[in-house]
Amino acid sequence: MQKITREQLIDKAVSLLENGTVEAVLGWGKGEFDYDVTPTVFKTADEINAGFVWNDFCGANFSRYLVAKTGKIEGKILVFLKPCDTYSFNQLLTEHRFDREKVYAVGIPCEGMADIAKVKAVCGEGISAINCDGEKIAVTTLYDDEPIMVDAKDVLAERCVNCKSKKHVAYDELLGEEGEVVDSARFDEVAKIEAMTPDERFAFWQNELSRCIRCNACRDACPACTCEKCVFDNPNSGVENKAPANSFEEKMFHIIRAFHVAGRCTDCGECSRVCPQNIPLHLLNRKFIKDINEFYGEYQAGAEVGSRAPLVDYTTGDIEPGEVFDRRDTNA
Amino acid sequence: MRKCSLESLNSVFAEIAKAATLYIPADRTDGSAVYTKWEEGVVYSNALNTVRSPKDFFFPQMENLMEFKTQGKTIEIIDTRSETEDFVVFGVRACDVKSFEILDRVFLSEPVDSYYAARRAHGVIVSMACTRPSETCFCQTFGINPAEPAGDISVWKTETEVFFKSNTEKGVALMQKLEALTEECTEEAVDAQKEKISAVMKKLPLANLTTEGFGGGKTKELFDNPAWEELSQTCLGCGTCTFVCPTCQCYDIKDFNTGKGVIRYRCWDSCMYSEFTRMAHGNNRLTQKERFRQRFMHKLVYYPENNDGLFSCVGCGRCLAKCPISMNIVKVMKKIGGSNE
Amino acid sequence: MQVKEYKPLIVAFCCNWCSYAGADLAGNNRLAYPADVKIIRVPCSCRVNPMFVLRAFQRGADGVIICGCHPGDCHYTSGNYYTRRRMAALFSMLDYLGIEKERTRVEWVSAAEGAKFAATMNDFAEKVAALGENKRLEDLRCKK
Amino acid sequence: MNNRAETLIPKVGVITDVRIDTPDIKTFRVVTTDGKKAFGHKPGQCAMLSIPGVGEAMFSITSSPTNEEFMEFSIKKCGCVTEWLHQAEVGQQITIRGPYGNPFPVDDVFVGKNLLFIAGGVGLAPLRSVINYCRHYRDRYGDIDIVYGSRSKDDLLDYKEIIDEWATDAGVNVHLTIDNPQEGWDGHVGFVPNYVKELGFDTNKTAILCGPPIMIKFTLEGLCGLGFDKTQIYTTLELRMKCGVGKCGRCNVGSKYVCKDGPVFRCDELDELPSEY
Repeated sequence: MQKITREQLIDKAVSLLENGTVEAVLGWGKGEFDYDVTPTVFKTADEINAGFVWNDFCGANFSRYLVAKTGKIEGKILVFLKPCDTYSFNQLLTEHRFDREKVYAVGIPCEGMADIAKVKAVCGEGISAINCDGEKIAVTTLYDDEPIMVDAKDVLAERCVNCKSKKHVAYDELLGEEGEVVDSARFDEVAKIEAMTPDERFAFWQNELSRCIRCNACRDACPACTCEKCVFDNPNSGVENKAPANSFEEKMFHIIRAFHVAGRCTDCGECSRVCPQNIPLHLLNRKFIKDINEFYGEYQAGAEVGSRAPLVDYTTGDIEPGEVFDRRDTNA
Repeated sequence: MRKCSLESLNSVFAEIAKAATLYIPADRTDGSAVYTKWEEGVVYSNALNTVRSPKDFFFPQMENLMEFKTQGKTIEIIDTRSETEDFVVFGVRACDVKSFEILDRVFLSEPVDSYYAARRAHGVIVSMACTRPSETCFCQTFGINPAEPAGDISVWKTETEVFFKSNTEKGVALMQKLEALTEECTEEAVDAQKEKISAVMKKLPLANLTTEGFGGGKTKELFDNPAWEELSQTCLGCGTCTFVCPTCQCYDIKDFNTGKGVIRYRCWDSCMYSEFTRMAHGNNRLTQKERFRQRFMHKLVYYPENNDGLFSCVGCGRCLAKCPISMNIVKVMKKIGGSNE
Repeated sequence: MQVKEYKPLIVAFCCNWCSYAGADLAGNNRLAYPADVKIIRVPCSCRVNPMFVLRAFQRGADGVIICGCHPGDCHYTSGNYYTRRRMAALFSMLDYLGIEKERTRVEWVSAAEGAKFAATMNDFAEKVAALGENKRLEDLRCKK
Repeated sequence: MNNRAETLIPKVGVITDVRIDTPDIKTFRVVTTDGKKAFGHKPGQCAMLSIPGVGEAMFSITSSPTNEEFMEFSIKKCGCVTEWLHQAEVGQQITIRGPYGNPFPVDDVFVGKNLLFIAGGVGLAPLRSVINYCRHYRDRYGDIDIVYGSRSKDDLLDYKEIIDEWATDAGVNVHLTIDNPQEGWDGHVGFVPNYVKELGFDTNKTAILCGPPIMIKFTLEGLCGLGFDKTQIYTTLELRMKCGVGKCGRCNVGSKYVCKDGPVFRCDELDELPSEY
């Protein structure tokens, strides 16, 4: 259950729209059901009152949209940013991907978003209504007479279970209370895989990555993947194969993508959220983050604007690639 | 109509698998279902449907079309077609069965696509009636009855029994092999189930969705609708909807140089991709709005115009469940069609 | 039937200024290293991007080694420092995906180190040979 | 062993002649390995040419169907496939499949009509097939006017053929123009649409247009200004294609597939399509 209410957000959006501070509002739009929320650009107070939603399913990270949307308008656009979204926001600013002057950022607190797949795992298909009430979520289905009560914390999205920060690192205005950077267990899963034998690791990733359908959703939702022309879309690159032709293709795609965002990935978790095949793509990104932290010192992409990403930086005393394994083997 | 007990379904699978490769929906480690080659130990999934549609069996995401050997200035073409293995797909839902008809009209129209045609000829479809449709289901909008699935054999599953009805020659032939495992029965139990399902169908949130306002001849009317801009404004341009869709049939033909020869293969493509219509001299669908519009106009206007009013959507709800931004054909139909609710 | 002895295919990316000259020196001094080491000359070790490494594996390499100038000696001042970071991250990732870590290596070889070049290649080829064929990052289409 | 027909599987063709037309256009003569024409075709139809490993692309057949010996393709260098072709030498094998698309209605609608061909740049390539067909069956058609323009004199395709053969035919009037004045050019200077307006054709003609989209747009306006009806004007479209048989979905515009239902359209038919071509 979110602490800040829909009404608070609407009031803010409408007042900023009406006093002319902003021209448009990037917010969450109402769907067919209570959980299918669509990122929407609102232009008027009426549109906002009718279509704006704020609930436990507003997971979409808007930072990425600013690249395209700020180019299209004259004035400012209002964007609501959850704490984790602000990291992506900063990272894009660091890379000069949009004009800060054209954005009015309102930070909003987030108590963690629910994962509809987890809800359905408990309640089954046929959900007709979802009501968030305190720590409980009431799910009404077509097949049960009484609503099913689910603990909100049991259906939290993976990225929210392992939330890294409730603190906003960028905003023009903050609604609600500011949180703190959280000491999360987000690298535990990575460590677990690292502890496997190479054969087990290979089997694990083979099972996960073989499901890839190359829909590019991970790439297209990623706030770090904002290249004007992706190498995987370029027919001259030789890798624009569109289909997971065999086990090489699907590994190649994900290795290259993860590597390209290594050091820039803020671990917002959009890739895993959008994957239609539930591939835990965040485990690839987190591996890079974990390695970078271990090799070159703690680094959180997006924590501050203008910081230099570790892979485009160096020191003369860096660890040798070969030592990486020696160190790990001695630690193990 | 014939029936067997639910416990003996496994023996039915074993019998079918003796003569042909059998695929059934089975649960994966992450909880979602996928068509899996049956072997002893593979359990029939209780999930409503698979993430990927069964169009894979006839129109795989990727298939080799032919090979070339080149030497100096000469080229040798090697015909590698070999789709001759008999297979049975068990547990196809009514919506997905209908999708084969939509694909047939594309691939089996002149000139016939021999790759697809061969797979169709060698495949037997055993459908499965739905008992617990999801809120995302809207097959009834397109006149599909989930209680009465088509296919070579229709199957109904109750708590204790499984009922079979063969609809085609292929189905009759397959049922003959199952004679010893099944017994003749009346349609009573099935009729009761059908009634139950039709009651559920009326309660579905999308039960009132209609295709009114769409269909052949509506191009002029709908193409310049300002709502396309609004609907597509946050579309990411990924291919999720296309790749989980049972009726999307666009493909790309590409060459892969193995170093020892060239493989020409075909793979799914998506009209949502920026590169889809890009030519050396430009692109006729420059923005996501145009690409987005193309996908839905094709399903709801262009396809019906060429195919006697048959819509190129079966209401399976996969895109509703999987779109990263929850933008989907239902929202488009309600907004553009305008006559709904 | 005669069983063909398995010899691993090694792709060595060598920087133009140091390691390639080192390889040259190894040749001039008649220092033996496996003939299945295919050397690809690159302007600087940092020219090698992850795709090069993956592509080598795709096309049948059993091991990939990147050789550059010693840290501090880069012809372009800092290229090999970047290589060091990138490849540390990439090879760690490949290991994470279950690609045996012995298949990848970065080694600094100067123009004067012909002996080191030969020794490195012998050692690397031996380690890769012990693992056998690369089956985890191969493209089956290229195997036919 | 496969006896099933499959349109996607091409035949092997051989390039038997390469003619350099302009700095960026070459004309290739193609026959099958046994020296015959790969398949029969009608004026305006296309064929898929490919080089294994490079790609496949659709080209209009430039030679007339009345030529029973070989096919010709005039190809401008602008992408992967065309660039590769421009490097090809005589004897090089390529693959070829077709014919695809609908031809110009030369055997019914055009019969007995005065024909006005208007082309710009490499747009003459598809029209050359029609023009030569109509010249072959000269008595079936009325007067023939050909308006052809290009950037410069060097960029005029088939210049020699135009001057030596077309311009000397009875009842065939050739009007050439180039975009900018040039030394050694004493003909008309100016863009094709304007030239068409200047020439002020009678409306008792059927017009056939091909060229860059911008030229088509303004020429169409010009012709309508002269009183032409859109049912009198034909053009041919070009979109990205992969299969050639209306299945891959790439060239879909409205309910039409350009590869199968086109590439030849009457302009009033185009009005029925969404403006996405």
